[in-house]
Amino acid sequence: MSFIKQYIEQEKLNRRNFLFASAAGLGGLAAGGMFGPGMARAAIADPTIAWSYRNRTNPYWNEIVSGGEAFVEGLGMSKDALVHLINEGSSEKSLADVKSLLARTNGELALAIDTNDAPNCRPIVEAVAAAGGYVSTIWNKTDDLHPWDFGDNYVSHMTWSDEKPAEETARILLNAMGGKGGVVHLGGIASNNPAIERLQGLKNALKDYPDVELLAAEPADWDTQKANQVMSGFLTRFGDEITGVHCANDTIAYGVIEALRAEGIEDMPIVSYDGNPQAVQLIAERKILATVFTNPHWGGGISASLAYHAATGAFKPSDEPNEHREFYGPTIMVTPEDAVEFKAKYLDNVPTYDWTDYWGPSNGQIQYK
Amino acid sequence: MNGILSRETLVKWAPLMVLLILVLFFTVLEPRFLSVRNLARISVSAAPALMVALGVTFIIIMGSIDLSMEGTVSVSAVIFAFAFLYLGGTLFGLAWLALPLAVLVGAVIGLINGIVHVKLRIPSFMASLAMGFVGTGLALLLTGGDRIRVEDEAFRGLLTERWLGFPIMVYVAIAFVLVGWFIQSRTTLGRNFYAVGGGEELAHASGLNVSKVRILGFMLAGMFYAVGALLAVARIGIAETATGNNFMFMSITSVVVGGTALWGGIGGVWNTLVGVLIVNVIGNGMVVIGLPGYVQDAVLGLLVIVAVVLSTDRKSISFVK
Amino acid sequence: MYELCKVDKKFPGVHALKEVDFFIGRGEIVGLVGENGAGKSTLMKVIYGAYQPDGGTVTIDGKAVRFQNPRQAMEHGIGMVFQEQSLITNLTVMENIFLGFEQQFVKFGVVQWKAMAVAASKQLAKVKLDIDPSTITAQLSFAQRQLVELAKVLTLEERVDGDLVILLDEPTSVLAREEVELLFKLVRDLTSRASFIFVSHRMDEVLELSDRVYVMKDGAVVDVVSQADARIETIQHKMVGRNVDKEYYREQKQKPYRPDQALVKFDRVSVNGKYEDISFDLHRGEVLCLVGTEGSGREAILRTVFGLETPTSGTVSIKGSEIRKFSAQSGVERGVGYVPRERKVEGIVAGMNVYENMTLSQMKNYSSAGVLRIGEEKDLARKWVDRLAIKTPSVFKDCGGLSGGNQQKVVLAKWRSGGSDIILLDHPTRGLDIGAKEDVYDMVREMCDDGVGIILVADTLEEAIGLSHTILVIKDGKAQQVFHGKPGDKPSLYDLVHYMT
Amino acid sequence: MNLERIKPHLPWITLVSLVLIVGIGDSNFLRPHNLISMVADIMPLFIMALGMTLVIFIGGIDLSAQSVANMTTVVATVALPTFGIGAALLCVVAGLAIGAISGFITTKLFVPSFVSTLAMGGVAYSAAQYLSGERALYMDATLRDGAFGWMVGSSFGIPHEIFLGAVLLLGTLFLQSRTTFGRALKAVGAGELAAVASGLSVTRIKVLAFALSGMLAAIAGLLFSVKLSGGSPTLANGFLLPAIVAVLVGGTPLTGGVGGVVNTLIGTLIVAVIRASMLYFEIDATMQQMIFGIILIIAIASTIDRSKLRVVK
Repeated sequence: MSFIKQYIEQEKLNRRNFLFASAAGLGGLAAGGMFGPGMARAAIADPTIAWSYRNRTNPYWNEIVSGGEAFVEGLGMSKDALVHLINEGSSEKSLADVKSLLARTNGELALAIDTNDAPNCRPIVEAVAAAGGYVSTIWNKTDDLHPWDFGDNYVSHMTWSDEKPAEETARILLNAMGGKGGVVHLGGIASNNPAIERLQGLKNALKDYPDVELLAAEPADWDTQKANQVMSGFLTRFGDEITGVHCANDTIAYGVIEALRAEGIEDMPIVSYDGNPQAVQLIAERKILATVFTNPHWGGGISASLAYHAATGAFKPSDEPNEHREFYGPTIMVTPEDAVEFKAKYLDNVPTYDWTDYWGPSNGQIQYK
Repeated sequence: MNGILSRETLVKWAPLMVLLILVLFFTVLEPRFLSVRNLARISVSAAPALMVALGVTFIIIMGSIDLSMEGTVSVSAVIFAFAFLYLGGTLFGLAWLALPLAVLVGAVIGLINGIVHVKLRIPSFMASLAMGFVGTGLALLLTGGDRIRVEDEAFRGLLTERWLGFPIMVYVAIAFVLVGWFIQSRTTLGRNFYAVGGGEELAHASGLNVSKVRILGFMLAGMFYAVGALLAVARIGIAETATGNNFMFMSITSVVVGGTALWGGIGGVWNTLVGVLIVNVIGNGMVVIGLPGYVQDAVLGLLVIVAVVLSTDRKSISFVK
Repeated sequence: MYELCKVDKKFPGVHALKEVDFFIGRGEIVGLVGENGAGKSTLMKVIYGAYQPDGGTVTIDGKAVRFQNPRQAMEHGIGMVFQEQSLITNLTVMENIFLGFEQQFVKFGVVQWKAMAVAASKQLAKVKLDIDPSTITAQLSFAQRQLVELAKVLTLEERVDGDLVILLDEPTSVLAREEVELLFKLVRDLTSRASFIFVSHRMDEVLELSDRVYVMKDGAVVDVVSQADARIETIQHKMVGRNVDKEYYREQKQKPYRPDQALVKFDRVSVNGKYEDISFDLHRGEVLCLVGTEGSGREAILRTVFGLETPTSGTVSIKGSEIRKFSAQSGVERGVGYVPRERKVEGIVAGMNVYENMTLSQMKNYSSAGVLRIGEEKDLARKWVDRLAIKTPSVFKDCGGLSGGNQQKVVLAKWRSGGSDIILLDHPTRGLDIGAKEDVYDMVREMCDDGVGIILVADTLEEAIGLSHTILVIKDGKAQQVFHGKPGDKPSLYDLVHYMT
Repeated sequence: MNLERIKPHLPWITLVSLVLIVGIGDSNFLRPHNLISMVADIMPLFIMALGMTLVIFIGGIDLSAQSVANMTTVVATVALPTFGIGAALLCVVAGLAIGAISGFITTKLFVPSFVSTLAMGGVAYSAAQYLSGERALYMDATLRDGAFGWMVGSSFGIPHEIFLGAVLLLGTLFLQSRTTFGRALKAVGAGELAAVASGLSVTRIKVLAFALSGMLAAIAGLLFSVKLSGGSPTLANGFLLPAIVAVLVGGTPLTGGVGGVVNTLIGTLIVAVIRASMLYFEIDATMQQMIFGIILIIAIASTIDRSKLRVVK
């Protein structure tokens, strides 16, 4: 049984070193990481590629996954080679699944992940780094956590600055309302970062439209049915005062449109976010005035690509500048004028991306306020 | 305390009184609450939940519990949408067959649920919880995570067509309440639910085939869930894995708020109607009076407790679990 | 007409029925007696189809039959009136009567309530019960419910062509004497249509009603006696294999109580809707028996002493101090112990073992700062298992698996070992066989010798008379009369009945 | 072999079988480091399930546990700068209070625990949203390590979460098997009326059970918050059903009086192994939930001891 004992000793040492490294803080971290098992491995020839995300019921995540699968196929593998970790909205499951996968693959893992809730990002990144895997994150990350504190293993973080695009869609909405009247906002899960930013975008735009009143803003949890019920309540509370609706994403907009349809209201100005195919269709029909396409297909593919290529040693993340480690994803505004063209370009025929052009479509380094 | 104000009478009518007080309360704060338009909105949002709650009412009367509704609703909705589109996508064609098919799907899932519970002798809480996972998982497997749009104008007419200010789906829901009431009061099966809930061992000794009643109960509940799924799809125009979300806790809460006891034997369809309306009136009312989002969960919780306290006959029970 | 021939039934480790022969003729009333565990209930279950015999034959009018379940037995005219209240209380009377056989009133899937009500009224008329068949069963008295059960079984008349065999399992256990007489009269009237098998622990009633009596012991029929030849002592001797002498109630051991030491004083105590203006004193060494019909307020008085009911007027004093706070806990702290009627539900906790049950009311004495001293608990339990001769393989045995008599001993041990000196006995011998009853009577006397005061609600009037020093007769919640009895100078049955009704 | 004698051992036999099945499929699974890490990660869920066990043991249910944990992730994060390690006390007290109120509503106002705890969960969730300003918050690393570093460190190759879980398990096991409270809990679960007739203060026992459940849910939230170094009103989402499932799979049925905290340990591990097996057997993402449900039925069917259930409702 001596090998088990030896193994435990080894792990103990590794873990202690790693913890020592985390405690050493910013400067010491990269150096401390040198003792970790990950650093002992120069490159992983054939890492398992995995995507961890919230669920399969939201079109947004399906788009993300399609990008991940496209990347895997681009490597000449079957798309089944991509491992899916679905957390069902549970940070706990998200973390447990990642750890299981790390164990199974012996750390030979290239992981792309949305960690479901911002605080969950740190333990996941720490776990991947400790096991010598490579991870790229999107969306949820606390502000105190940075890829460059983890040497090479935390490859990148991509998010989307929603405040500006949301402000732009808000302007389209407010203009369509004729610069007066009342607007309601239906938000995402209240504590989610994008939900906060998108509402803030609306508020920014409203400063230039003194005659428009923000009647109410309520969370609809990214959920069509919830949005439907909240909108029904708004209709009673404000009735004709509502002359425009600002939705935090497309799935919320669907619920809003149906709540309005039930009342026979067909011409309410609505804007949304995400750029799902169905929403783009609705924009072409002018049922929604604008949405913001964040190109989840590319985001899904490139996050997997970054992790994969860092793992195989194709590039060394720690040699890259910070704007290549934390960056904003692309945003494309979709309006009725360009909806058909957009659809043809991005949705009907998904463009073939060069998955080694890591930062081409990105949008600059993440700024913290 | 006698005459019309006896304790029994008070307890019997307490849920309805709670509902009226709530309506009055919200109307005073916001008169528009009591408009026909808003009542129609409440009815529309309550209709699918009501169907699900009716289904689980029968189970609760038997003293069991069913937590499989979220899965059953999702599967029924998804299969309905697939079949509807496959059969032509409009009610005027063959696609109407998708409606009975969905109900059949609900019945089959309910039947399996009942068989797992009765034949494997697993308490219904656990059996149905697990079946719920299976249902949601099956819906996910069928759709692969996609949403299926049902755009047919005739089917969506359930939402868009109105009689006397109320969409047709509200009348459909009322019709099914009457069906539920009929089952409860005029059929052997309905009365047997009460017998099982009142004393399972005694019912068995009287020659009642309790296993059969239980299994049929779960099957019937599955059919009501499927009707709820149809109304949910009619309301949103989308069938997806998430169609069933949030039905579980809300439907059981509604049933309890309406005065049906979780230990079985007491309550019924009308209680559930009132209970569902109470929960939906609170939900709608909180938005209508402009209560901030972050306190809504607390207010809903507290009001539910008050409603249950008022409609429970505390003298007649020694303890609750 | 109905006959069992050499019927055998084995369970793992138990030979429950040993080649039993049993016969019942048309219109006959047959008694079935035996101690608990003698095989009575197995035999009944074979008769009404809940068990299938392993050997032997069952014949009806000479034709062999075999029932897979109670329903098939019913279809052959065999019905059972159960020992415990077996009506479903949230259903109406008519639903209960036709439970499981509603189909006859269903037209196009719809239950015809009017037709059912008419049919139910007809059944109720058979048992001379004049109530609305759509009454909710919970609103009936226990006696009425017993009659409804009989009416329910009698629906077999319409459903079955041949003759009926009706099993009555302890039908009188919840009935007052005059209700019993009513029932017996009814049964005798009904013999024109049915035969009855009457099972009861009350030997006098069995002899009073039955034409013949089967006596069972250890899974076999040991004697069959006709009414004319039957004598209680002989039968009891056969049942237990020893004499049950006149000292059944241990009257010779009854000693005078100590009138100077009052344990409980009731002074004009009332509980609204239950009883009013009750006064009595209970002394050390005294057995005070509360006698009255079901619902006369006896149980409510016991519950008040224990602390489960709070008086609406009057004062209760225990050991000299007036009680202001009524709760079961404070009752226990004052030394009151309660042996409830519903032994399996309120007496013991099934699922907990012997020592856990014994210390349940006095965990304080076997714990320090909330931590149990389990070793001491086991010692205590072993001591009392020996002292009361509780039949259990060990103190780790689940009490739910013990026989009724041993369960009762565990309950008594619980209170006695905790030092309770006011013991409330609610039907302490209900459902126990003779041997176990005698053990209980012995314990009552021993407790009195130790200076304990006992308030008793007895299973039978004989028991009440036999055991008590003082009898308080209650009717409709009001005290009627007080009797004092010394050994050899006791009130008669008639004296009591006179004031009860 | 006598079936009756195997029955009490079925839960752990099921667990060992599952571990072996996965281990045969992929021997990586059996590496001690992996198993230890898996156990460490399941600890927050386990601690919540421990509390749930006490309530299910008396035939109730605690649906507020997840919301209480959500609330404490926020409380811990918000209170850390001001109170340091005192934040832990604040969490524990908040959990106790919510649980006690649920218990009070259930026992004194006769609201079934299914509804009372769900409602109190709403209150806790609202409190979490209010306290967090509806945002995800993170802890300052130095402050966290100063106050709570001991919770997530590692000694002798074993993460401290496991020690914390073990201490709480031993604590509740002691409570369950060696104290008057545990005995009373069993009596209430198996025969509430008999407990009343023995003079036990059933109300107090039940309120205490709910309060302890709230407290353990709060500790679960606290541990999770420290582990993740932050808090949010949705952070502990997804805990509730697995926690209930863990208790049930372990063999503590909702009928009360049967099972216990050790069963819950086994049940939690069964849940963890089933979840991990999805990855080891590379189950397709869209099939995982369905298969989880089916395995669950099989696991429950094989672990519950039906001889203790009088009526299967």
